[in-house]
Amino acid sequence: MLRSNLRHALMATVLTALVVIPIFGLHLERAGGRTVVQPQWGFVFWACALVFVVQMLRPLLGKRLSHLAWPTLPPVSGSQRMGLVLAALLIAVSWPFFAGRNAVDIATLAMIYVMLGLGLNIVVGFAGLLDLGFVGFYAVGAYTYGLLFHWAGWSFWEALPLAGAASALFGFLLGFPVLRLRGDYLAIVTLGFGEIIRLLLVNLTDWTGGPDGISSIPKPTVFGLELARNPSVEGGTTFHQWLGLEFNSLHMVIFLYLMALALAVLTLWISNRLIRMPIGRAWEALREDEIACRSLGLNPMKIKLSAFTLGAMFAGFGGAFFAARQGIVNPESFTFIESALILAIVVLGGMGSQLGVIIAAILITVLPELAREFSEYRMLMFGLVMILMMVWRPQGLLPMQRHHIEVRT
Amino acid sequence: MSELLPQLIQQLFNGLSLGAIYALIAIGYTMVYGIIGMINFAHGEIYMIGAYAGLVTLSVIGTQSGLPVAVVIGLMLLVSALLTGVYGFVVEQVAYKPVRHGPRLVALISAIGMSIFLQNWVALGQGARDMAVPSLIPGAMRFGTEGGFEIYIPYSRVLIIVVAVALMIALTLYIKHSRMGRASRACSQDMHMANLLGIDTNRVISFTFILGAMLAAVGGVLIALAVGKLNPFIGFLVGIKAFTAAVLGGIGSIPGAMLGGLLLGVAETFAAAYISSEYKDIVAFGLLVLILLFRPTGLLGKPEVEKV
Amino acid sequence: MSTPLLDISQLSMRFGGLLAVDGVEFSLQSGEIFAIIGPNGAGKTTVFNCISGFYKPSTGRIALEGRDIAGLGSHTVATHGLVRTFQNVRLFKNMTVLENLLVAQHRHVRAGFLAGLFNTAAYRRSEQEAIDQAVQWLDHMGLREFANREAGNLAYGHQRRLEIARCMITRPRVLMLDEPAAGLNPQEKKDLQGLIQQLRDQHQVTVLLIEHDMSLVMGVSERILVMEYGKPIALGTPEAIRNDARVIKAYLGEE
Amino acid sequence: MLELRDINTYYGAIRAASDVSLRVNQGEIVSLIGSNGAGKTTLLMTVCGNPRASSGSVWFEGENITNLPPHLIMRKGIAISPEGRRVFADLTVTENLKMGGFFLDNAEIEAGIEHVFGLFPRLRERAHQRSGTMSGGEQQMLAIGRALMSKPRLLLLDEPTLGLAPLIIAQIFEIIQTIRKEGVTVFLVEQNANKALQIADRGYVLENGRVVLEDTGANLLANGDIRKAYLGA
Amino acid sequence: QNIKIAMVIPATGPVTQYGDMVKEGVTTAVEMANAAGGINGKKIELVPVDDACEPKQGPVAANRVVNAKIGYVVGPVCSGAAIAAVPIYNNEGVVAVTPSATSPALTEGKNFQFIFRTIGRDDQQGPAAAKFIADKVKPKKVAVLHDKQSYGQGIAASVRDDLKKAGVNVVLFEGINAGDSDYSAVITKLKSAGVDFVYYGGYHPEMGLLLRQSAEQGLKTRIMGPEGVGNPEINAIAGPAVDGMLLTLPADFSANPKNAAIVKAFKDKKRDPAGAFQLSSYAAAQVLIDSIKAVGDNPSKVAEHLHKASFDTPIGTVAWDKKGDLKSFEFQIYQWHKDGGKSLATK
Ligand SMILES: Nc1ncnc2c1ncn2[C@@H]1O[C@H](COP(=O)(O)OP(=O)(O)OP(=O)(O)O)[C@@H](O)[C@H]1O
Ligand SMILES: Nc1ncnc2c1ncn2[C@@H]1O[C@H](COP(=O)(O)OP(=O)(O)OP(=O)(O)O)[C@@H](O)[C@H]1O
Ligand SMILES: CC(C)C[C@H](N)C(=O)O
Ligand SMILES: [Mg+2]
Ligand SMILES: [Mg+2]
Repeated sequence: MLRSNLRHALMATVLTALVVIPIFGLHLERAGGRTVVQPQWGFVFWACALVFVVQMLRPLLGKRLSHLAWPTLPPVSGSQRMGLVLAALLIAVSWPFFAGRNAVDIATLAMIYVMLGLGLNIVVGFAGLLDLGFVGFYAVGAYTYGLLFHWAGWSFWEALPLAGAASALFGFLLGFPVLRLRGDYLAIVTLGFGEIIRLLLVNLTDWTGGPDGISSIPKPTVFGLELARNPSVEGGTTFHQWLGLEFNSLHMVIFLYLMALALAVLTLWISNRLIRMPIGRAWEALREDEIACRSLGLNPMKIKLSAFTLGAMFAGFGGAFFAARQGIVNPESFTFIESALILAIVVLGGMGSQLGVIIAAILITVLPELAREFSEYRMLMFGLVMILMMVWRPQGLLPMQRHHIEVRT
Repeated sequence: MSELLPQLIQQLFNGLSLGAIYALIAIGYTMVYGIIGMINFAHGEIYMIGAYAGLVTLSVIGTQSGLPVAVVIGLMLLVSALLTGVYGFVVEQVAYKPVRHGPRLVALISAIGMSIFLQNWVALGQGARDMAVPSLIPGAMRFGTEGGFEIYIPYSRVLIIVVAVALMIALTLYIKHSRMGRASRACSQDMHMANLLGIDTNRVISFTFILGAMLAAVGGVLIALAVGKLNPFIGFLVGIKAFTAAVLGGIGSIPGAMLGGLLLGVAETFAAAYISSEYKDIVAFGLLVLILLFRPTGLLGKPEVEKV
Repeated sequence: MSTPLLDISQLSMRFGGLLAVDGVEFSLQSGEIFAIIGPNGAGKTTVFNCISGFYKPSTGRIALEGRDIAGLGSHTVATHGLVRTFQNVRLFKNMTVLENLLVAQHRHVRAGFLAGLFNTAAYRRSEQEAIDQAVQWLDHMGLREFANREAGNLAYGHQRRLEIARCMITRPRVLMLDEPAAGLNPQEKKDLQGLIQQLRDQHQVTVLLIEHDMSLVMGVSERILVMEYGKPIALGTPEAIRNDARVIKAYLGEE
Repeated sequence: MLELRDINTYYGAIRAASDVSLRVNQGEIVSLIGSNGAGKTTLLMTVCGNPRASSGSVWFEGENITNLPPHLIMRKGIAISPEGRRVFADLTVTENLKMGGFFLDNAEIEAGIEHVFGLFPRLRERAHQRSGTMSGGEQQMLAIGRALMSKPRLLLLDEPTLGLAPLIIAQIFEIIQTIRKEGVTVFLVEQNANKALQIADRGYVLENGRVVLEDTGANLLANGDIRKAYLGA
Repeated sequence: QNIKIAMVIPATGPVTQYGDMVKEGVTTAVEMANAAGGINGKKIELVPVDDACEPKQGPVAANRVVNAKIGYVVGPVCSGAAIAAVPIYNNEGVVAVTPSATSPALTEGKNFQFIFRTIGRDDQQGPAAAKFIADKVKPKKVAVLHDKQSYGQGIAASVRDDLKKAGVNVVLFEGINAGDSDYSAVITKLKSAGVDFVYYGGYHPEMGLLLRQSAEQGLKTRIMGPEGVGNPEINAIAGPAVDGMLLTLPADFSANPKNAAIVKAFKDKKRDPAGAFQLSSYAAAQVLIDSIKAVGDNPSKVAEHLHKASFDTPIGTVAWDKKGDLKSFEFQIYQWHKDGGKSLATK
């Protein structure tokens, strides 16, 4: 027992050394025009020592850990549930008035990801279609507003429905040819489409501003009143002037947050209805067995397209809002890694689980922000956490609780 | 007008040398996919680590060591392949093995996490900035008339093609005839059944990851020598391209990966040459979409038969 | 004889070099129970696949009440009232028994998308109708007590029944069963025989059956088609088939 | 030759085998019968090491193989034709057979293939077809043939006659007897008990994961309860 | 209570070298000011903020500055990130002085009150380059490449337009992807087109690769770039192929005897006063400090003061127009050498 343990630990230590040496142990430095190696054996040693100790202790730790149960939600009745939802909403609406600007700002971002996560959840979680190009629709939404503003001076509120519609249309048109493909082929084609959309945005420089995108996009107005220090047009009235308040940029931040919250809640409500409707059942059935569905007369193409289109639409809304919040859209915001992040939210939350997706979205946006101090290690940790979460909790934070219709038996 | 042909040849060569790299990396994707049905998103990072390992080796030896260039390059390839192979092994053990029996998306997310991790791992260890790689093999073969368009075939790129082709032939033979190769074939069909035939599936999987990583390392070293610059983020784009190549050729098929890689390299180069380099990536992905629409399982992929 | 409900003529299906179905011809009268038997690999399932639209036949005509439906696409064929089960049960395993039956009624739901989104009265009524319908079938099949269980957890025999119920709830005209008795024990087989007859009698459905279990086939079917190597080699009543020398040699074996 | 002692096997929280003890002697045909979900497959796979027994032990030729990984168990002279056949769908019939004899040299493989083709002439006709496209019965023959390729001393068969035509079923039972004559011990899992008990030396009856009866094949066949429950009489 | 100034610079990503240059300049200025007693007794504290020179990160960095309640910024360094970020600085009342972002789009037509720069614009740099090419090099066929980003493409377009005006034959104008590593297709294309001069608008990593791969492919033309390629790192990437590269740079003020004290302060800390942006960064920090001294720690007043006053800095006497651009600035043409040095180009 101990022997095999030791052998295992030694093996792990050797591997650690081999892994650490080329990246940390032999540090490359510039010396004049040449590159030289500066050994840092201390680091290698500590890494090896750490791995050795952990590996030796692992059998002990392993036993402990496996006994740690994951907290599960207590069952709640329908009315309790309503109460909880209302309470959560109340808190969500009121806290920004007491919180700091930074926190509200991050929360707004989190809400955008909630919206995106719930949108992708329809496609991946409900309908089981692996979409790696979701960010493409997000981009379409963002650029729809950006371009409409830039070329036609549209306001956010005018552009928002169109952004959703444009993304949905894209989803529909792209979905049409590609949804025949299965599993991973679908994944890679959607990835391809996502990239193509981004590359077009980069290269249609005359239209889209190329890599730099479109900037100075205005924030949403409150019933036509701008939340800005000075009106953008001579003679306009701004929100604070109208209310007779001192200008405070915090107003804008809170307003944006509340809007994001409203959009996220709307998304939640719709997707929550969808999964209970016949279409939701059809998605689920299709995910389980397409052939059986066909034999029952369900048209897989139509059903998949509906999921794809709806998901895209939510991405479009999210995109338009993102453009308004950032004040700038550029292709860099819509790289594949963004798709991966949204997908990670869905999987981490527990595919199909809406509450899980919400929690995961908040975690994934807030955690890296909390780790700002460790800026260098931030992304390293982020990747690591993604792996560990998958290893420890493959079913997601809150695995989907299927919604049943029950009958008396 | 007589210059059109040499220009075409030059571009073809450019495309093939780029494609050879894609192919080397695509093989890693395809093998892993073939066996455990997962898209190893961190494979591009493995390639990047291979390039770094090569540069570290070179820097340890020193550019003025007096050793013959061939020996230096040989050492770089060898050491990098070994170290990167270890990476392949460790990555599988840490991030994929524990989730192998879960839903496939879980493995995919784990792989994406691994990809982010490795990028920043190298960024922390070796710095996020560009590293320059000295050109060890200057010079080029030259064809054509003085004064007209001369075809330049840089030796560094000749090396890419020669090594890549040699490795691919060796690999194909190996998979076909060795016992390990046959075991991988069985595993890629039905892992569980292969296990019931007495095949050690864990070993086959590790072997696959190691081999794929080694090929990627060779690609990394060769391309670093040829183009002269690397940073911790080069793996990502190349990885996506190589993956695209693998799918283009029919994922799971090794000859498909080679074909896909070369095709993608040439298509990209020609797009840059005859349309505009602004559109080369669009052409690459457009090609992918088109081919999949008409051949839903890639060029050499077996059509999916679902027997109802 | 009246015009047949389903008329198959010169049906062939080629896979590369293999002619899996070769000139199969038969017709179904409305309300008939008709069986296809034959050695493994004879092409029985392939005939089913062609009829139900999963394969596009290489040649031949499949006429439903005189209208050619060959190559229409499986979900379209199903909407014309030809519904099938599969050689290996294909239920929606993670959905409940009830939900399996609700999914099957997808086409019959009338309330619109927005009605569903806002949960209007009309929508709730249509949902309730679907549920009532499903419960009726569950009662009918003796599956009521499992209504809220996950389909994948049912005993195999019950899964087979559920699959049949799921077909029936789409109100089919032709019910096609691919080896419904495989994996059932003798008692269950007997029950199945009763069920098939009952469905035909009470619900006027025409049954097309593939089966290797001879007691079931001989007990339930009115006419039998025997296939070998893709070709029809005999067609007739159970009596005639049982005594056909060629069928005995190719399929039944001497007892 | 094979002995199971107090085996318990779980799938998560579900106990699929409870305190099962049974033995298969050298040269016997032993049938394990039981209805759907009784745990027959589970028990057979426990012998192969996947899923692993959570308590109890498995002995093969006097050696405790309970904790060996599956591939090492299968190299000890055991072969299985698993539930669902699991032929390598993209490989041809011949390639499938070659995989069955993975650890043999070429000459032995050639001989093995000839042997299998002798048993199943239908497979010879289909030698170069991709096995995924073959009919159920053909695939079943292939699965048995593949298991025989490794020259096992113990052959595990999981419902080898499921979905087969009457003629083929008869053939398969004949082949099982032929194989036994060639010196292979056979442990046969069947749901359709009639034939299985006819050819068996001994049989076990499994209900809800427990062995409820053990006797010679002939006696079980004559047993009234068994006839009622499993033979439909 | 210290007075905080944020340095918004690329600390990660491909062009961190420019971040280092700016950091050297600003740090020196602040160290000198603190050594001289700070601002009315208060110390000045530098807060580095990373924007990786990515447009996407520009607003993120800006929000961090705002959220940390910092009123003064030196930066952003790159035009792309700056263009994305400045609306926020302006709206939030943060004074931003960039020592290096040269794109005209940053300030043109924007009506900002809080944004300034201590460097010239690309519509001064481009014409300077074009004039040199047309008058001194006199090429027959010119190709203009760029990296599609606001800085690179902006300056490339400006050079192209001026070249055309001067009657030079521009046969190719094309974008390449920053971050790619293989440009052989484009180089073959240049060769095929028979160009004898190339202008590249962008940053040094791509320029380095273009030089190196051009040499390997036997493209024997001179290549010119803007100040964004002027960085010793290019020698490592391009190797000997860099020799003879042309580029526009701000004048080398380190040679000016008036700056002797400052140059010494740089050299004492082993910093390079002759680099492209060190002294403009010094100037950016200095004008902020001087203004705070003059009108107090109030960003709005500082911005007003900057618009009105003029300052004596190592890059000369500076004053701003309404847009926040320098009233005058001069770029010079340099030639780069294998050893990392540079000299004024004459032909
Ligand atoms: N992978 C699994 N995970 C969870 N439960 C399982 C799994 N496989 C089998 N079971 C359960 O274990 C029990 C025994 O199943 P097993 O497959 O061994 O039965 P069997 O006797 O072989 O039945 P059959 O005749 O259908 O093949 C069943 O209740 C089944 O639902
Ligand atoms: N998709 C396919 N591609 C190639 N060949 C196929 C395909 N589907 C079926 N076949 C071949 O067609 C023949 C008939 O197969 P089919 O499944 O129809 O037989 P069956 O009569 O249903 O047999 P069983 O009773 O075993 O189910 C077989 O030889 C099979 O290999
Ligand atoms: C640091 C500099 C190279 C920045 C460049 N002048 C720009 O405007 O982007
Ligand atoms: Mg069949
Ligand atoms: Mg079983």
